[in-house]
Amino acid sequence: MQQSKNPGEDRQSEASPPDYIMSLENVTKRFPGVLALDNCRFDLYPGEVHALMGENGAGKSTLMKVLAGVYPKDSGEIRIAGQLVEIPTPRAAQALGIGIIHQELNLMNHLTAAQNIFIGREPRGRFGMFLDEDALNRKTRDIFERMRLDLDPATLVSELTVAKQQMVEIAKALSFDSRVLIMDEPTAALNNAEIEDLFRIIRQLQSHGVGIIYISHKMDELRQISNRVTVMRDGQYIATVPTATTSMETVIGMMVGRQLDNSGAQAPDTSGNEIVLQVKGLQRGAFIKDVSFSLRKGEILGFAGLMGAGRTEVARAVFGADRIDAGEILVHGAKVSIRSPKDAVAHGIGYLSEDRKHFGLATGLDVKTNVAMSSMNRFLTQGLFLDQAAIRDTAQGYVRQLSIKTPSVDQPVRLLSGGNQQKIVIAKWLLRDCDILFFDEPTRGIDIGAKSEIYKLLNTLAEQGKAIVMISSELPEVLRMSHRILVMCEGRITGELSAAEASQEKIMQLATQRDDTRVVQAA
Amino acid sequence: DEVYIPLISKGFQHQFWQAVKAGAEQAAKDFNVKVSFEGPETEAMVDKQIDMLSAALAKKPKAIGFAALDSKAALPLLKKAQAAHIPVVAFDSGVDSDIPVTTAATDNKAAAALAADKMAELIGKEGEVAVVAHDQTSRTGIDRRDGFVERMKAYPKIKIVTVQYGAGDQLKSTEITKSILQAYPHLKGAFGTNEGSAIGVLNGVKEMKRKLVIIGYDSGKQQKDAIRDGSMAGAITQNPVGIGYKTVEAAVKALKGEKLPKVIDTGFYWYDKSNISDPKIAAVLYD
Amino acid sequence: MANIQNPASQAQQPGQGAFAAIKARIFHPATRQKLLAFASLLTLMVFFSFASSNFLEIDNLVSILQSTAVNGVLAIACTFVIITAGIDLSVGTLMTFCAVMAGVFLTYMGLPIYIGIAAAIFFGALCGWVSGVLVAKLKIPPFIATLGMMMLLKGLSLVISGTKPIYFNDTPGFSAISQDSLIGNLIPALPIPNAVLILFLVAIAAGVILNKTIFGRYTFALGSNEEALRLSGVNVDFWKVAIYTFSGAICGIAGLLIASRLNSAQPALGQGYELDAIAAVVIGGTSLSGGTGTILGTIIGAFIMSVLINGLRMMSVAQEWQTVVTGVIIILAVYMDILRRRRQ
Amino acid sequence: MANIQNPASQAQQPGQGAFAAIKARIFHPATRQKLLAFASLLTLMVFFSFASSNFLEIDNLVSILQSTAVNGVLAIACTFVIITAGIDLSVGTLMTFCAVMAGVFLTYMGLPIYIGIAAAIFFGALCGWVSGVLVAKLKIPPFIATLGMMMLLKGLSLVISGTKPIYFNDTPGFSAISQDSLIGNLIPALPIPNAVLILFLVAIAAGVILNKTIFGRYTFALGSNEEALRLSGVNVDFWKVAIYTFSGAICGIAGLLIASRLNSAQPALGQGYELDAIAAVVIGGTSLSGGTGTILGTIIGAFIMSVLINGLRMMSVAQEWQTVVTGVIIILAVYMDILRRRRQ
Ligand SMILES: Nc1ncnc2c1ncn2[C@@H]1O[C@H](COP(=O)(O)OP(=O)(O)OP(=O)(O)O)[C@@H](O)[C@H]1O
Ligand SMILES: Nc1ncnc2c1ncn2[C@@H]1O[C@H](COP(=O)(O)OP(=O)(O)OP(=O)(O)O)[C@@H](O)[C@H]1O
Ligand SMILES: [Mg+2]
Ligand SMILES: [Mg+2]
Repeated sequence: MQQSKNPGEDRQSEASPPDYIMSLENVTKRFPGVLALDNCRFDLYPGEVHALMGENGAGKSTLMKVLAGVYPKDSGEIRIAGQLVEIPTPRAAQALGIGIIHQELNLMNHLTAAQNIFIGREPRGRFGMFLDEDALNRKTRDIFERMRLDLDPATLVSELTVAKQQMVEIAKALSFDSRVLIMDEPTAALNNAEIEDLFRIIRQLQSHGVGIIYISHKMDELRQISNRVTVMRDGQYIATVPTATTSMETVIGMMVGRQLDNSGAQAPDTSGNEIVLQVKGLQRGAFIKDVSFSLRKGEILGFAGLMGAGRTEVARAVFGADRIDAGEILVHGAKVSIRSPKDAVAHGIGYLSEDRKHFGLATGLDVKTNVAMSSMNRFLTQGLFLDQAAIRDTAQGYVRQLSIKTPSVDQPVRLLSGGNQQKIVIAKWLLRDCDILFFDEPTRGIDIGAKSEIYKLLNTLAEQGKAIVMISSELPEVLRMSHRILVMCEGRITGELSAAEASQEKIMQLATQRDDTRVVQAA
Repeated sequence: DEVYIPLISKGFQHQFWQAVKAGAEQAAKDFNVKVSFEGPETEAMVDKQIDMLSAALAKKPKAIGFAALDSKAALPLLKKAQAAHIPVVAFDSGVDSDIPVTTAATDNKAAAALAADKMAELIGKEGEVAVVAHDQTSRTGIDRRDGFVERMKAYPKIKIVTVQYGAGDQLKSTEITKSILQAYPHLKGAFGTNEGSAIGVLNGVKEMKRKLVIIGYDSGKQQKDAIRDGSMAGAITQNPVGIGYKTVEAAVKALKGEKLPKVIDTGFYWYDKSNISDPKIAAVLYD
Repeated sequence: MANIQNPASQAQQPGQGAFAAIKARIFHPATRQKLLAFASLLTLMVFFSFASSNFLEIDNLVSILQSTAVNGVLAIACTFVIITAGIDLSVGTLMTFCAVMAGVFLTYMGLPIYIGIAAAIFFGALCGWVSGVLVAKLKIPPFIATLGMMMLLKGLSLVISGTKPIYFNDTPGFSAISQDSLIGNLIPALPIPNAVLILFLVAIAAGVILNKTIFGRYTFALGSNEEALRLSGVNVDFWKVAIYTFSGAICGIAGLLIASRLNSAQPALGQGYELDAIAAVVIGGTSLSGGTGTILGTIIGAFIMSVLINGLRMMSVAQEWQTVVTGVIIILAVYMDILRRRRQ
Repeated sequence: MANIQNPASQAQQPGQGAFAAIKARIFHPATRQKLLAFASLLTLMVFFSFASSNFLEIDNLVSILQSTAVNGVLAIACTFVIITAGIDLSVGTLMTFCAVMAGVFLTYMGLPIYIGIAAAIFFGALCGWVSGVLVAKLKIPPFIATLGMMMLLKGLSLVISGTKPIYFNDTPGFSAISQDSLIGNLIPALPIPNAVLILFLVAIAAGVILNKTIFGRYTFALGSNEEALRLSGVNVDFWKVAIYTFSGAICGIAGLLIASRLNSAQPALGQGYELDAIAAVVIGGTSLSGGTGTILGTIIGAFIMSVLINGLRMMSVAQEWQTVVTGVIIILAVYMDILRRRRQ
């Protein structure tokens, strides 16, 4: 059945040749109302990087979770080195030499980085009873050194940025010395330098014969790192192709089943437009240092910078989510006082957080409530009751408009795939209809099809006269979308580039333009 | 300087204890001493009472009044008081020890037995009777229940169908009474072993619109009203004000070195419609 | 979390026909859950009606209803707070405090009855507001804020009343609030006391507020992800305070019910009632971790508690065994609710 | 969540010198917090020593110590469970149950004293195990599982003891467990009762277990992110059950302490004690949302509670006002702890 569907596939043999380090056949997994995996297959050679592609909700994470012992499969076969195995628990997966970096962070915030990495495998000291904290930190430091990660193993995870937390997750997966390493969107929160480090590690593992399954929505990464690509769609296996001989357009075509419009829009000239937002001398501890910028109607202003540059901090501060020490904010030329997100929203400012799970969604509630979350007032009848039908219709409208994959608008958001969750946050702010929108990593974890939809959306919004700040760590995206680019480094704005003059090199140069005092240290 | 006598009681929220407190304060005024009055929240909290006693001893009082929840448990501290030559006056119920110089108490068992006799009389010495008691484990709860139940054995045609406990909580006692009435449609009488229980019985009977002989214990405005209007047949009252007064008085006497009787019986009384306004009874009732 | 690892054994078959579709509608998870929530209650009732011949008599059923009123209203108050992922330990003593305040206005000051009613509800709301401010503004965990309030209010009730009950004998009609029967006057066969009527009115109002208004929607959102709600531009603190205030006002109603039933404000009463109320809420399927819950469930939970206690009393089970059985049944009822959910 | 919105006003200045580094070490957040946690306790003690001349006398201090022992040990038991983001409402009645079981073995069966001690601890662990299974395996929320256990054990204690206290008069030496003073025998000026010695021994053992062993590590990890721990391949259920079992065993020790102090097992006692224990834990800086906590904090919290009560008694404050003040102080103490954290 699979073969007839996928004539392009080059490996058709039914039985797993012994050289597979791992192979899956006919794996099916059903959730209530969703057939997440439909007779799916996958295989992996030792020492290869095998990319797994597919739209949001295609079932990639589910397949990996089956492999990692998180979900039991309904049916199907899993072979490790030719041996038929069952993987009922994460422990069993570890014992089989399968390591995984989950798509969502799974860290214990109150523990240190080292404690997180070795949880369940703590080195013991005397009598085998007491923990050996020194050995723990030493072993962790070794791993960090291997990763060229500059991090104190004894730092509490709650004090790390999302990016650093992701690095800790990676370190944890590495610490297992697995035969098979699954990476589910490991780079979603990382910047280029970190991604380079990760790729170096991956190549190193490859040379030791580790098989790596790599999930990402970033096409350019696949080119760089993968040997083969397997595409999934709607829980089904579509095809496996060698990366080197396949064009990315083909892969995308298999993923979405259609051709995508990839032309970058010509940046319009917005320099004459009204200034809708002006930020002057924003100051917040060590995180934001004297940040000033202005934003015009119809403009997409890109914010580029390395991890921890302070872009999120700026957005949160303008949005009133954090207190500021000093600074003025002017909306439509009038000075406003923003002490809470409520004030910001009242002045027509919206903010899409980079961390949807914690800051964007009430994941236990359904799709429609989340969409309506910041616009409840609009659905009031008689000033008191909510017009449920209107909420439902509105939510359904956005589900259609943004192609959100969900059985219904009554589905709890936590059951949706990561990318679809992101779309719901976007829907929430679209509905709120703000004049000024901060998009913080809007395409994080979003598939290529949805990404281009979001780009289109951003352009449309700009054309409609909205002013948009787009924070992104993906340089191509910043370059493609922005009409103007601000680059930040260590809490300051280090430069401004117009769309015409901007290039990856220029941005990187500004993004690493540290304070003089620090340059000495860094050198 | 001023003579200070702390009283450690078994409780403080109930009307009964407030009346004891009032008596003690009256005596304090009359004998020109200073008293304090304290008791745990429930009669189960034996250790909390011991903490109170311990803190009271630390205040170096001249004498102490003590209504033991469990006298054996308090023994070490009582010995300490004895060693420090602090006279201890037991009140409300006895202390199983010869340390207290005297005991000012009601004989709860005899009082409840009187209630049983009255009940038997009022229901014609036959039929079903229920007890709504306030506590299953405290001395007063046990004595009143047992006093009533044991005396009833003298009336072979009377059957105590159930004894239930409502913690002296009016609402709980009301609910309990209602289920008893429901389960025993032929019930002729009910005994509530303290104020809260008695009011609960009264409410329950009223809500079920039944007629039966209700006997209460202690006083309080609601019980007095009910006795006056006939919905309650009568009640046993102790003399809480007297207990408080006599306790302080005895302590003062002990300090002066006066000889005291081993037991000061503060007495109990049956009151009903006929004698409720009698000055002698009115004096021991409280609102 | 638990239901993510939902064993797939109960998964639907592919290729549902029209018949399956109809079946699916009847057995729609939401409908089924509501139906099944009655199951524990019915099981108990059937059991007791066999165990005790008088159990099903109208008088007894009425008295079960009556005995549910106070706990039911308190449980409704708790439901809102618990859905926000908070907890309210002060409901019992707050109820008493409100009763005492009604006594102050009616008996001490001799004001007309409606002022007493207003006072009880007002002071309930006021104390709820204080709890709300402690939780929302000072960020004190609800458990501690309301534990403190519980003790504070308990003490205040005793102080204000002089540790004496306050009687309402001088306020004719006060006892009618809870004890008379408007329904019984119309339909003599159904002598349902007003307290029960009030319970159901409060439940309906609470249900509408919880499900149809912005207040209710924010109650759920708060419990599900407070930070996300805040970043959606909602004044989270305001709504949190509002929810505690509202819950306090409902406790004021409970205070009126109990005061009217006992025709007095009993200042020492109230502690321990919070656990019954919380148990009712959780038995009714509201999660203590917030974000879910129904008023109907809470009412069913409150009835399960009172049917249980009433039935055991009717069977004349010894009190210590009643306690044992109640403990076991609370656990069982919640466990059944969990199984039911997991199956969905 | 809270510390993400950390107001930046207290942010460090860039370019710290050597002096600043030393200062930073002394005022290291962790050190400072521990020092500051004593502050509330000391403030209270200073206040009371002015307000009551007898407060600082050795007798009274010993009696404060003695009165902290039981609540302190219960609070230690609670600390473990609370760090896992659970709660244990059954500690008070479990303590009583263990005391009763000791009575059964010693007084009813006349077995030697060490068997009674073992029995109390064993039954504590057993009941803790049951709670643990309810929570970990049946997924019953800890609040409900332990509420049910609280009632169950309360009833069982009454049933087993026949609702009468069980005295230990026939077991010479039993009262010495709590009341004698090993320290006092060595140093007559310090007549510290054994109960206090046991409290400190339990505290030290608990502190070591919490901070130095894998058991403690998983306790924190469970409270911090249970799902992450599960995905790390740790047998979460096993450890959760182990933690409740361990906590139950500590309640068994509390049962021995109280039984020995009262020279009897009082079957009706225990309910309400859980709130004191939880209050002590939270005043001591352990968060009810799990993941953080210290035994030292818990001990300080327990002392704050007993100093407060003792001081108010020494001042002869009316009892209803004592309740009011305790409520207010609990809230204040936790609020100060929150402020302290926020400042870091
Ligand atoms: N626990 C669950 N319960 C119900 N449905 C689920 C659950 N987990 C995933 N799904 C559904 O299964 C489908 C596959 O989800 P999965 O997370 O595997 O997608 P994905 O390919 O990883 O997408 P993304 O690129 O967005 O991460 C989606 O439709 C999702 O809504
Ligand atoms: N709650 C916090 N506590 C301490 N430091 C913080 C906190 N939040 C942010 N920071 C620090 O503030 C700086 C700016 O972080 P921010 O998240 O704004 O960076 P960013 O440019 O958005 O990068 P990213 O790509 O990681 O989102 C970082 O150095 C980070 O470590
Ligand atoms: Mg995924
Ligand atoms: Mg960011």
